[in-house]
Formats: sequence, C-alpha cells, structure tokens
Amino acid sequence: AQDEDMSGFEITQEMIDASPYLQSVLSRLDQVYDTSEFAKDPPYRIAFAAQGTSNAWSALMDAHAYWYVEHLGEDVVSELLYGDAQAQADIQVPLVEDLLAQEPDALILVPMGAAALSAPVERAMMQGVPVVLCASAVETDNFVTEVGTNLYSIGATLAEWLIDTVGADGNFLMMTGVPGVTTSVIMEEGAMAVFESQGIELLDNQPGFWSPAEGKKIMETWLAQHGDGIDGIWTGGAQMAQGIISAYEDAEMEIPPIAGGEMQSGFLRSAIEHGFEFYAWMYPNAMITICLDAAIQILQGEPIARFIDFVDTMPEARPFTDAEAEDYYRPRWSDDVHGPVTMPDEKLAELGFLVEEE
Amino acid sequence: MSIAKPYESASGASNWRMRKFIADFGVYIALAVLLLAATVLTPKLFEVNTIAVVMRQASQLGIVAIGQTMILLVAGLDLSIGGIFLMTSIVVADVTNGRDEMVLPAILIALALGALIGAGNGVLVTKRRVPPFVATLGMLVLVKGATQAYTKGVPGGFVPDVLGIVNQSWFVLSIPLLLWLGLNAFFIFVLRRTSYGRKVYAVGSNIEAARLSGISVDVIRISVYILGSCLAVASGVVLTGYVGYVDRFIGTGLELDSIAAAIVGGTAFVGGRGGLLGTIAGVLIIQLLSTMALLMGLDIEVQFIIKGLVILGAVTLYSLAETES
Amino acid sequence: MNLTARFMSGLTPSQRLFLRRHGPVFAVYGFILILFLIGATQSERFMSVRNLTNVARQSAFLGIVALGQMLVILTAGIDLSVGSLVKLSILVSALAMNGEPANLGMAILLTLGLGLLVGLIHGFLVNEVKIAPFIVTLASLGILRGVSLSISTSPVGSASRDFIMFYVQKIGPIPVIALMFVVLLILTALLLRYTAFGKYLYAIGGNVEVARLSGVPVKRVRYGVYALCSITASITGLLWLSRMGVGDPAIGDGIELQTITAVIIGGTSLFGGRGTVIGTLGGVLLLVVMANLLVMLGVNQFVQGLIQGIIIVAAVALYKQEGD
Amino acid sequence: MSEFILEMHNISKSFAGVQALKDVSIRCRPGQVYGLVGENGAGKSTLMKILAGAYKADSGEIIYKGQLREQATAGEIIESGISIIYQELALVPEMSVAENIFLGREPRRALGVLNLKELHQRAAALLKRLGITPNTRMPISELTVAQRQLVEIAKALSQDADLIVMDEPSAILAGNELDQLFQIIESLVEQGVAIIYISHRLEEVFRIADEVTVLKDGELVDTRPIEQLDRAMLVEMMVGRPLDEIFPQTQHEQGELVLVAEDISTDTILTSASLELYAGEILGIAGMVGSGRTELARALFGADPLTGGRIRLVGVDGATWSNPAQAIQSGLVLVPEDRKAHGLFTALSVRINVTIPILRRLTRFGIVRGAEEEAVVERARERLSIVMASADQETQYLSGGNQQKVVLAKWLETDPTVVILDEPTRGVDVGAKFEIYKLMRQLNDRGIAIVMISSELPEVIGMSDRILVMNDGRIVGEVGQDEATEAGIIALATMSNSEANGQ
Ligand SMILES: Nc1ncnc2c1ncn2[C@@H]1O[C@H](COP(=O)(O)OP(=O)(O)OP(=O)(O)O)[C@@H](O)[C@H]1O
Ligand SMILES: Nc1ncnc2c1ncn2[C@@H]1O[C@H](COP(=O)(O)OP(=O)(O)OP(=O)(O)O)[C@@H](O)[C@H]1O
Ligand SMILES: [Mg+2]
Ligand SMILES: [Mg+2]
Repeated sequence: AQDEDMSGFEITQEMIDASPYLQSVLSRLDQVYDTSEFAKDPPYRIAFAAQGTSNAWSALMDAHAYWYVEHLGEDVVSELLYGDAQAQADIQVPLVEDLLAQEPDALILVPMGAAALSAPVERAMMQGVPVVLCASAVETDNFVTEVGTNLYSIGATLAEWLIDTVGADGNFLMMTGVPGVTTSVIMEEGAMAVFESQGIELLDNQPGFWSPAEGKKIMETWLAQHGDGIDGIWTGGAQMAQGIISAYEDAEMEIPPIAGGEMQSGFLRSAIEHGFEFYAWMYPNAMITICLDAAIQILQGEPIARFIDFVDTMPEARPFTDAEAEDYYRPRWSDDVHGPVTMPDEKLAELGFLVEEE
Repeated sequence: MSIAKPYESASGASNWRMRKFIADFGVYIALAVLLLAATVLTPKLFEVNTIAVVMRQASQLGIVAIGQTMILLVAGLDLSIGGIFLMTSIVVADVTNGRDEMVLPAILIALALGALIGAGNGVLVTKRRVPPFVATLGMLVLVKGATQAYTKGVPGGFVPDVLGIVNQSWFVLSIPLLLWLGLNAFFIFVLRRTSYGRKVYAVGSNIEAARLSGISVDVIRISVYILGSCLAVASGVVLTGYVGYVDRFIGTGLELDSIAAAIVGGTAFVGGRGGLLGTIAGVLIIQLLSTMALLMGLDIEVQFIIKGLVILGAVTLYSLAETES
Repeated sequence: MNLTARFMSGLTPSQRLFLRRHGPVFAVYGFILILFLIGATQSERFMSVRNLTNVARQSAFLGIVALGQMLVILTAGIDLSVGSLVKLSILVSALAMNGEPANLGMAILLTLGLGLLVGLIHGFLVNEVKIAPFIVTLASLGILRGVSLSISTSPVGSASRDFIMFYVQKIGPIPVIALMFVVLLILTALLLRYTAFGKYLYAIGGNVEVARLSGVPVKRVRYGVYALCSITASITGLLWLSRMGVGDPAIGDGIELQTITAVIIGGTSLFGGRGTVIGTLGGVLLLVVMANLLVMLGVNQFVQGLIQGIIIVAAVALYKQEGD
Repeated sequence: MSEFILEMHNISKSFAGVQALKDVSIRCRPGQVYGLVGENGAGKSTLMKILAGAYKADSGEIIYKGQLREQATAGEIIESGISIIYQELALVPEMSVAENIFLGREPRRALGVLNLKELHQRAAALLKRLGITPNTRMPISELTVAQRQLVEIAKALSQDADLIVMDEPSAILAGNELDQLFQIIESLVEQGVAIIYISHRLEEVFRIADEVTVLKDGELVDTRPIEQLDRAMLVEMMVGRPLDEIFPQTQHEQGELVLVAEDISTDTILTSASLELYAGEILGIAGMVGSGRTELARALFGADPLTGGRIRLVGVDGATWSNPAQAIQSGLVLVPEDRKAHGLFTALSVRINVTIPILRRLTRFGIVRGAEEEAVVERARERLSIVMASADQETQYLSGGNQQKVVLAKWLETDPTVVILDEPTRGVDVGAKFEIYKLMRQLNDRGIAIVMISSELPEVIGMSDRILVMNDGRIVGEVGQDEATEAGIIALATMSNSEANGQ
C-alpha cells in the first residue's frame, strides 16, 4: 500500500518466487479468517509477548499497550499478561510457554525470531488461543492475523529511492541490522533484489546491529577506506543512521543520500541540521493499538483480514523524504522517540519522553 | 647450597631460550606479522586517517583492558563491565541533560557508582569467596537490572556536546588515545615501581603467602576491582561521547575482548604473571583484526571465525613456550 | 553467627563436615521452596499441572547442558561455547532432517556426531596444545557462531512432523523431555558415583598433577568430558528444533552464562573437584522457577532484571568457598 | 635376568638452563634399602621423577627388570611395579581417603562400574596395617599433614610394588608413626621389595639403608655399602668438606620479657595456651604431629583469629594485633612450615619475595627506591649465602634449601623482635641446617627472641633454652635445657588427656 507514490518499483514474479516471505504476505492480503471459534464475552485476558526491555522503540510500544488497555477500560480487557523477551528469541520461546500456561484468551506476539517462534505459535493455536502477530512474521501460516507492513517492499523501496536519487552508476554501502533477525534479513532481501536487478555491485555490506556505536565504528572505517567515493548509503534503521551521521560529522565530510531514516527525533534533528537527502520509512510502535484492536475483534468473533498493513489504519505512518523533514520533526520529543505516537502528550511526559521546554 | 651452573647444557639452554623468547616477545611478533600482512592486504591501513580511526577505537578497548589486566593479575576476572558502560552513559545523559558545564559532576557521580560496583565485585570475591566469574556475572545482571528499574526502559537526557571532543583527531593523536597512553604509562609505573604494584603481583601469585607477609590481601583485591570499574567508567565516558546517545548495547563484547587482549598479551589466567605492555599489543591485535576485516569487506561470520583462530594461535605461542610439566 | 556456631558444636565432626559442604545446597532448595510458596499463594495458575509441566520441560532445556557444563567444571575446566554449539546444532539438525521423517535417525546421529567432534577438538586443544579451557572455548564460541552464520543467517530446514510432536509428548502427566532430563540426571549421578571416569573428574579437578602421577588417564578423561559436554549441547539443539520446528539461528546466545550460573548456584566449585548433581538440579530449578514466577506474578518488567540480579548474587554469595 | 631390578645409566637432565642431573647412574637389587642423600637441589627428587616418568631424561637409559624402558606414562610405570611417595604430597584434597589410595586403580565390577565396598574395605585394611583407623570416606582436606603422609604410604603399599621410592617420607612423621614406617619397610624388604629412601635425617639412613648413594650438584659422588660409612664421612661427601655437627651455642643471660600470651585459644584445637618469651632466647616447642604447634604459631602471629585470651608485646607499649600485618608492624614474624603454600611467591623473583614485607621502608610516596632495594637484596644474599642466578630469578627454580633461605631473608629484613620458626629445617640439607642454626644464634645475639617449632627432638634439645611441650592443643609442660631428654619430652607429649589435664 505504501508504494503508491514510488516511481517505478514493482514487485516482480521473480522476486515473489524467490521469497517465501512475499508469498506469505501477498497471499494473506486478501484472506479473511473466520474467528467464530474464538468468540467469547468480555472482559478479556490478553497475553502480550513483547520485545521487552531493550530499547526506546519497544519501551514506547509497551507504553502504548498499557495506555491503550487502560483507555479501553477494564470491562474490555481485564488483564494484560506481559512477557519481557529482552529482544532475545531464547528468552521469548519459554516466555510464550509461561504466558500460555496462564490460559489467556488471546496472544499478541512481537516475534524475536521467525522460526524460533513458529512452533510456539502453532501450539497456542492448537490450545485454542488465537494469535496476533505484531510487527513481524513467523514461518508458519497457522495464526490468525499479522499487523505490520511489507518489510520486503520497504527494503526494496529504500534501495529503489537510492538508485533514483544517485543514479545506477553510484557507489553504495549497505548497513543491515542484526544478522539472523527476521526484520533485518527480510529488508535486506528486498534491497538486494533491487540492487541485483539493476546489476549494482555494492562497495560493502556489513551488519550494524541496530546500534549507533557499531554503525559509527563501521562507517569510520568505510570513510577511511572510500573517502568521498561513497555516493549513497542504505541502512536498516535510524539508530545506525545516527552512527553514520556522527562519523561524517567527525570527518567533517558531506553526508551523501541515506536511505533508511525513520520518524525518530534524534535522526530528524541531525538530518535537518546537516540538510542531506534521505528517505525515511515508519515502523510505529503505536501499531500495538491496532494489534489489540485485532485481538478484541477476534474474541468478538468478527472475521478479520489475515494481513493488516498499519498504513491503512494509520495513514500518518507512510514513508517520507527530506523535503518533509520539518513536518515530521517534533522538537519536544526526546531523541529516541519513534513516531507516530497516538497516546496523549501527558502520557509521553509521564514516561519521560518529552523534553522540558526551556 | 647448590644450584647447578646455569646455561650449561647447550641443547637444553638454547631450547629454553627460544621458548623464553617466544613467551616474552610472541605477542609483538604476532603484531608485526599482522602489520606485515596488512601492507599487502590492506595498504589503506597505513594512511593517517585510518590510523587515527584505529587508534581512537583501540583506545576504547584499551582503557578497559588496563583494568581487566590488573584484575587478572590478582587472579580475578571482570564480566560486569558492560553494566558499567550502560550505567555511565545513563548517568552522563541524565545528570548533564546536554549541559556542558555538568560534565564533570556527571563523571564524578559515574566514577562513584563505578567504584561502588567494583567494591561489590571485590567484596563478593574476597569476603564471600565467590569465584570472580560468577560474582561479576551476577553483578552484571544486577547492574543492568538496576539501570532498567531506574530508567523504566527509557534513558532520558542528552549527551553534552563537549564530549564530542573524543571524536577529534590531530593527525593520529586524539583525546582517547592520549588518555589510553597516559593511563598505561601511569599504571605500568604503578605495577613496576610502587609497593602497590608489588602487592598486586604478590597477591596474584600466592594469596596465602601474601596474607602471612602482612599484606592486606582483601584490601588489595577489592581496590583492584574498584580500579577496574573506574577504568571502565573512563572508557564508558569515551564511548558515550563517541556514540552521542545512550545506547543500550553500548560497549557490548568489550568484556570478553578485554580478557582476550590481556591473555593474548601474555597475562596469565591464574594471576601473578603478565603486564600492561603485552596488553597494549593484545589490544592492537584485536583492533587491527576487525579493522582489516572491514577494509577487506569480509563477512561478519568470517570475522568471528578469524578472531577465534587468532586468539587460539596467539595463546598457542605461550603454551609452546611453557616449560615441560 | 553465634547461633550457627552453637548449632554446629552439637554435631559430630562428619555431620559438621556434611553441613559445611552441603549446607548451601539446602539453602538453594530452601530458596526454591520459598518461590513455590509465593507462587502457590500469589498466583492462581502457578501450581496448575499445566504450568508445572511447563516448568519441568523448561528445566530440561537449561538442565541438560548444565549437566555437561558441570562435568567440565568438575575438572576445573569451563565450556563457553555451548550456546554457539546449540545454535549450530539447531541449524545442522534442521537441514539434515528437512521435514522428512525418514531422515530422523540420520539427523540425530549427525548432530550428536557434530557435538562429539567439537568436544574432541576442545579436548585436543586443552590436552595437546595446552591452552586454558576458558580461552579454547571462548575462541570456539566465536568460531562456531561464525560457522553457524555462514551456514545461514535466516531460518533453514525443518523438523519432521513427529519430531515436532516429540516436544509435547507426555507419559502420564510428565513431558517426555522432562523425563529425559531426569534420566540424564540419574545417569550423571551414577557416572560420578560408581565409575572410575566419574572419580577421575574429581581427581583432575582436585589436582591434575597428582591425578597424572597416580596413573589417571588425564588426557582421555578430558577428551571424554569435553565431548560429553558438547554432546549435551547438541542434544539441546535437537530439543530446540523440536520446540521450534524450524532451524532458527536466532537461538543460542547466552546459554553458556546461564548454565555456568546454574552450576555455580548448585554448589559446584569453579576451581574444580567439588560439586554434585543434586546441587546442579537446584541451580537449574532456581533459575527456571524464578523466571516463570516473575511472569506468572506479572511483576513489572523494569524491576524483573533487578530482582533476578539480587537473587543470583544472593545465591552465589551463599557459598563461602574454601579457597586453597 | 640380572641381579638388579633397576639400573639407571648416565642420566642427565636440565631445566630452563639449570643442569639438575649429569651422568648419574644407580642400581638396585631386590630386598635392599638404598639411601639417597645430598644437599638441597642435588637432584634427588629429579632423578626419582625421571624414574616415575614424570620427567623425561635428556639422555641416559633406564633398565628395569632386565629390559630397557621406553618413555612410559605414570600409569604404565605404576603398573610395572614402581611406586613413588613424592616429597610434595600427591593427594587430591577433595577426594576421600579410600578414593585417593586407589586413584587410577579402583576395584571394578563388570562394565567399568566401581566396587565401592571393596574400595573402602581394602583401604581400611591397608590403613590398619599402618596402625591407624581413620574414616576412609573422609576427604583428604580434613586430615592433618601427618595423616596425609600415612595415606600416601598406604597408597604406595596398595600398588603391590617391587620398587618403592620414598622421597623424604619422614619429614613430617615423628615418634610412633616413624617406627611404624620402619617396621613396614622391614617387612617389605623381607618380601623382596627394593626401596629407595631419600632423607635429610642421616640417622634414619644409617638405621635402615643397606647402601647409600650421594649426589652433589647433580653429579654422582659415590655409592657405598653402609658399613663402610660413618656419619662424618657421609656429611663430608655431601657437603664437600668436613662439617662440625655441633649445635652452636652462645653465652647469654635471659633477657627482658618481650612477649606474653595468656590463655589463648583459636577455632582450631589450640586451647588455653600461655607462654612468656624473653629477649635473646630460643623457646623450643615440641610435641607430636598434630599436637597444635602450628596452630600456636599461627595464633601468636595473628593468622588465626583468637577466640579467647590475649597476646601482647611488652616492649612496645603492650602492642596487640589481630592480623599478620599488625603483627609484623609490631615486630613479630612467622616463618611458616609449608614453604610453598604459605611462604613463597614461587612465580615471582627473589627480589620481590625478599622485599614484600618491607615495602613501606623501601618506598617514598609509594614508589620503590631502586638503589635501596638493590642493597637489601644484596645484603640478604650475602648474609644467608643464597645461591641464585640473579635477583630476578623466579623462586620456583631455586632448590628447597635456598627457598627456605629466601623466606628467612624476607623476615630478617623487617628487623623483628620476635621470630617464630615453624619447622625451619624441614627438608633442609645438613649443611644448610647448620647455617640456619648459626643464623638463629646470631639473631639471639642481636637480642631477638625466637620461638622454634620442630619435630626433630635432637634439634629442639640442642638449640632451645627452654622447651614447651604440647599435647592435644594444650601446653602440658616446660622443660629447661639441662633437664631435657628425648624420653622425657616424648613422655610428656604422649600422655593421655586426663593425665595431661591433671598436671
Ligand atoms: N620443574 C623444574 N623446573 C626448573 N628447575 C627445576 C625443576 N625441578 C627441579 N629443578 C631444579 O633442579 C635442581 C634439582 O632439584 P631437585 O628437586 O631434584 O633437588 P633435591 O635433591 O630433591 O633437593 P631437596 O633436598 O631440596 O628436595 C634444583 O636446582 C632445582 O632448582
Ligand atoms: N588455617 C588452616 N587452614 C587449613 N589447614 C590448616 C590450617 N591451620 C592448620 N592446618 C592444618 O591442620 C593440621 C593440624 O595442625 P598441626 O597438627 O600441624 O599441628 P602441629 O603440632 O604443628 O603438627 P605438625 O606441624 O607437625 O604438622 C596441619 O596439618 C595443617 O595442615
Ligand atoms: Mg627433593
Ligand atoms: Mg606444624
């Protein structure tokens, strides 16, 4: 849905054939799940297997979850059973087992590993607990619905933009997230499909572990190696983009186009300051509210689409470029806030995400 | 009293000298070989810019490795360093909230907290005789948990601009490098020429004999853990300035890398043997490896493998040099 | 302090010795009992059969590797590579099985063979090249991780249907996997008590030079113990495959630290030569039950880490290890 | 087959540049006891370790039971009938008595399963032969050193050996236990076992050896039948010059009272011990092994916390202390009995070892002053004639006697007023022994008070001005120099508890 304003990028049959992820997402776009078997009366006990205490993105997602449950009221959701995966699949698998042992009415899962969580998801379904996947997919098809976006398409779109902006003869670098983690791997797949289809040889491709420090270390070495021979950088997240910008700042060099910003204050602040070209996408942690809505819809027995793209429900979450940077920048948000945010400002302030106005 | 005349048997002696030479200089030879390989594989490495980058990055590891080496010298180990980095960057961002003039108080507070963590490690190891591996591992979980509870998952505040100074280089010189070299010079002197240094070696070599020689062994051990933690805070400040944000994964892996650097540099795992000069070489080897791997565009998986093999290779040198058992 | 002294003085020397050595293990079980009491009174579902079988199964995942780790630590060694080996075993077994029931036997043999090979390499480096186990397995941690990632950075292969079902199979109310753990637990206890190999582990950990001079085949025992430890990691890799159905390289980081923590909480000395199976079981249960209870009680996630840290530090501080 | 069970021909061995053995040859017949003597570092232990397969000789050959022996593992050598009791006890502290005795050769059932019942029965039987009945399930770490030594002997017996090497087995045995050992040796010899017996106590060698081999500086001096030797000759062969074996005496009055201990007890067996110590005297402490002498020394030094009583130095305003650091500060030092475990930093240089307790004096603002340090090390080397390659040599490469001197040197530099010596001559060769005696007298002349613990009664009687006798953690009597006899002291030391308490 989000690629409507993109020039020329189109998912080819070849790409679909090569990517089980695309096959699954595309096929589910039109499917509807009959949820009558899960119907029951409110209030509901909903289990939320979150990414957990790991970074501001997931902290804000949790905050949205708690806020939204409160907002819905106790007569809708009586209990939110929470599980903190600390961003590790190893921890999440037993955690989901612990959550299921509490016999919740539904399970919302932010999976930390596509395969690692497949069987637990199937077991939940077998146990009669409907599963809503939030923000990422698993390998099995046996769940009710997924809320997210087409990550393959995002990765490809970012690459496409870079080529359009710089030209196919540019020298590109690629910095991915954590090797082996689904979100990172799928985005990389999409990007590589585009680069390869255009016959582009990358200068290098390294994982930056979604960390500003790691990203900066790698960028420093790249700068030493390639100097101003770098025409564009593809990156899988704003934190790494921050590291990349910081390395350029130190080297006092001009920042080339970056594909892979996000609506994140820290990134936008330096982007506006340095005025380079970028293409940002969004991965709002507020999508948890859509996941909760989906869970409730399921428990009410209403049929539900098997793939819910958050952009359809949250139109402000579409990609944007440097031209719109000022529109998306929120000076009062602290550096690590990822937008868009749907909860009220007081709530943000309570959690320490709002900077005191001087 | 009869010790037979040394160096009498020709074969035995030359063999022994060879082994001693490897033990004393193996790590420098390894470093030289690596540099030699770089002239062919990655000539870029020898450009001023690259050297500056390598040195700045090496300093981050190097400063921690000083503390780690000293802790290894008293037969200890510190795995809690990651927690100290995180604590440091949170304190810096929280206390200063971006204000340059608050940097000093922030650093002092971080040092005080670091000292507290170090003292905790030391007390567990000395008074409760918990093996350092587990004591400091437990402390790591505890410190990370405490930062989590304090920040509620969301570290607030900003890193002050003035810390950005750690990112500047004058030719190859930079603040982190100078700090690293300065701390090394200071602690090499301390270890070699002061009574404190002697006591550190004595405690590591034979703790019971040290106690019976009137050394307050627990004080020495606890103080070394405190020093190690304070050095980790120093490195944490550098890292915080380097990143410019509070990063939850700040300095991940430096604890194991610092141990590897010390061991590759010839510091014994069992205490009492080794020193900081070797550690410098160990740090450089580890840093060069990752920079060279990047310059060559090697995949991350290949980097993991190479790093493992080099550690094994370097340590094999020492085991070859061991006298027969 | 004074009270303990008075209590101790009322005992025979061998009773005192027993208490001094095993007292902390009782304390660990005391801890576990307290956790159970809290769970039983504060959570409706903690004591449900469902949750208890769940805890039992989870204990097997940590416990089986912990047994291997304990054997290595008894010899004053350590194995930091088990997490990476679990990761590699998952990938290898998933690829080998590839969803075909016919491949089951071959896949299991291949995976266990992999463990054996890795363990023998560790043994070789410790025995013949004489590198400290900490360093050998630290290097191996990185190397095995690199090898895993070069096999695949994304999920590969899959378990056969019946192998996935193995995870949920029960005999009576008890999960087969938990039973498997109990059997391995008993076998290890028997190994330590009734075989020369078991005695040699203690001897090597107590004083390797003495062991050698007494004619203990030190090298062979070390090969054996590293192989056993690696094999427990491979077994755990297989169990993970059964748990997940697909080979996911996201699993395996950090298992080494958990197992070492469990073993030490269980009273095994990191200096070697002292430790019991029953203690290790206690360490495993403490960690697993604690994590389960924190979820069951819905404890605020921001203080969970702090609570875990405090309990771990308190548990390891129980042991005032004799330091000679 | 030849008449010799063992022939070692032209064995040479060097370590880290030190030639420990050079062309040494020995031969043993079955049913004979061979004394092996020599100064510290002469190479006795090294020769035996080569025999045991623990070291590999650089050159030379070993013919055992008529066959040339190739390099073999320790297990194979034990299997072939050689067993060794090492100078440094070779037991695993964490394992039980029985497990230690049969380590490496446990009785088994089918499938490699151990026969634990037989294990304990056989261990108990062996220990009974040695006249003790400890719990065979007790871990070694709970035993006294003497008990451990007996376990070590039981271990050798259990191996049904044809050749047994005993490297200073008597160093920590006394009285009954020693007699027991000699009886066992006699019965073994009757069974045709050959025994190599290493000891620094020459009277033992004369008591049991049939032939004596002398090593010096790693070279063979001679091997002779015992009948052709007397003590003076043997000493001369060892030391390379005649040696007057007279305990040095100096004339001195009893000095001022320096130290008073009243009713001190610790967590160990030590109960209510009281003593007074005067300047310039040697106070000997005698007693059976395990009588608590070491515990008394540690209590005086503050190494074990007192649970009762008090200690003070009279001269220094009644100074008291509760840890070694304070004791040293007050002028009291301890030379511990277990040199390697408690006295030395074996991996560190002589320089660091000698200067550790006086760093405060050698430093300014915590920084070591090089020249002064050099002077201290040089003085120590001269005063005690320590033989070392350089001040930077690691002490693990020194011979036992020289190691002991390094420990002594370390303490003398602190200028103590009281020196406690726990078994100062254990494992020290006869030449060095007399140097240590002389040194003790020199200290006396400087007004230093000495407490000397020793298991060698002639030494205690010969050197002490007064002797306290300990029994079961208590001081049970005091004997003056003139009235001291070995029989009298042993009588006191072995009285039953009730008698002793009645005193
Ligand atoms: N492992 C070793 N490494 C280096 N040098 C050694 C080693 N073992 C022994 N030596 C040296 O070899 C020489 C002979 O030592 P050895 O222990 O055989 O003497 P010894 O006759 O048994 O003396 P003692 O009566 O003191 O026990 C000494 O100079 C000693 O320092
Ligand atoms: N602090 C200590 N820690 C461990 N073991 C100790 C300690 N103090 C003493 N021992 C051990 O306790 C045992 C008993 O003391 P011991 O019997 O030595 O008294 P002793 O009369 O000095 O006898 P001897 O000196 O002849 O062995 C000793 O073997 C010693 O190893
Ligand atoms: Mg000897
Ligand atoms: Mg004693």
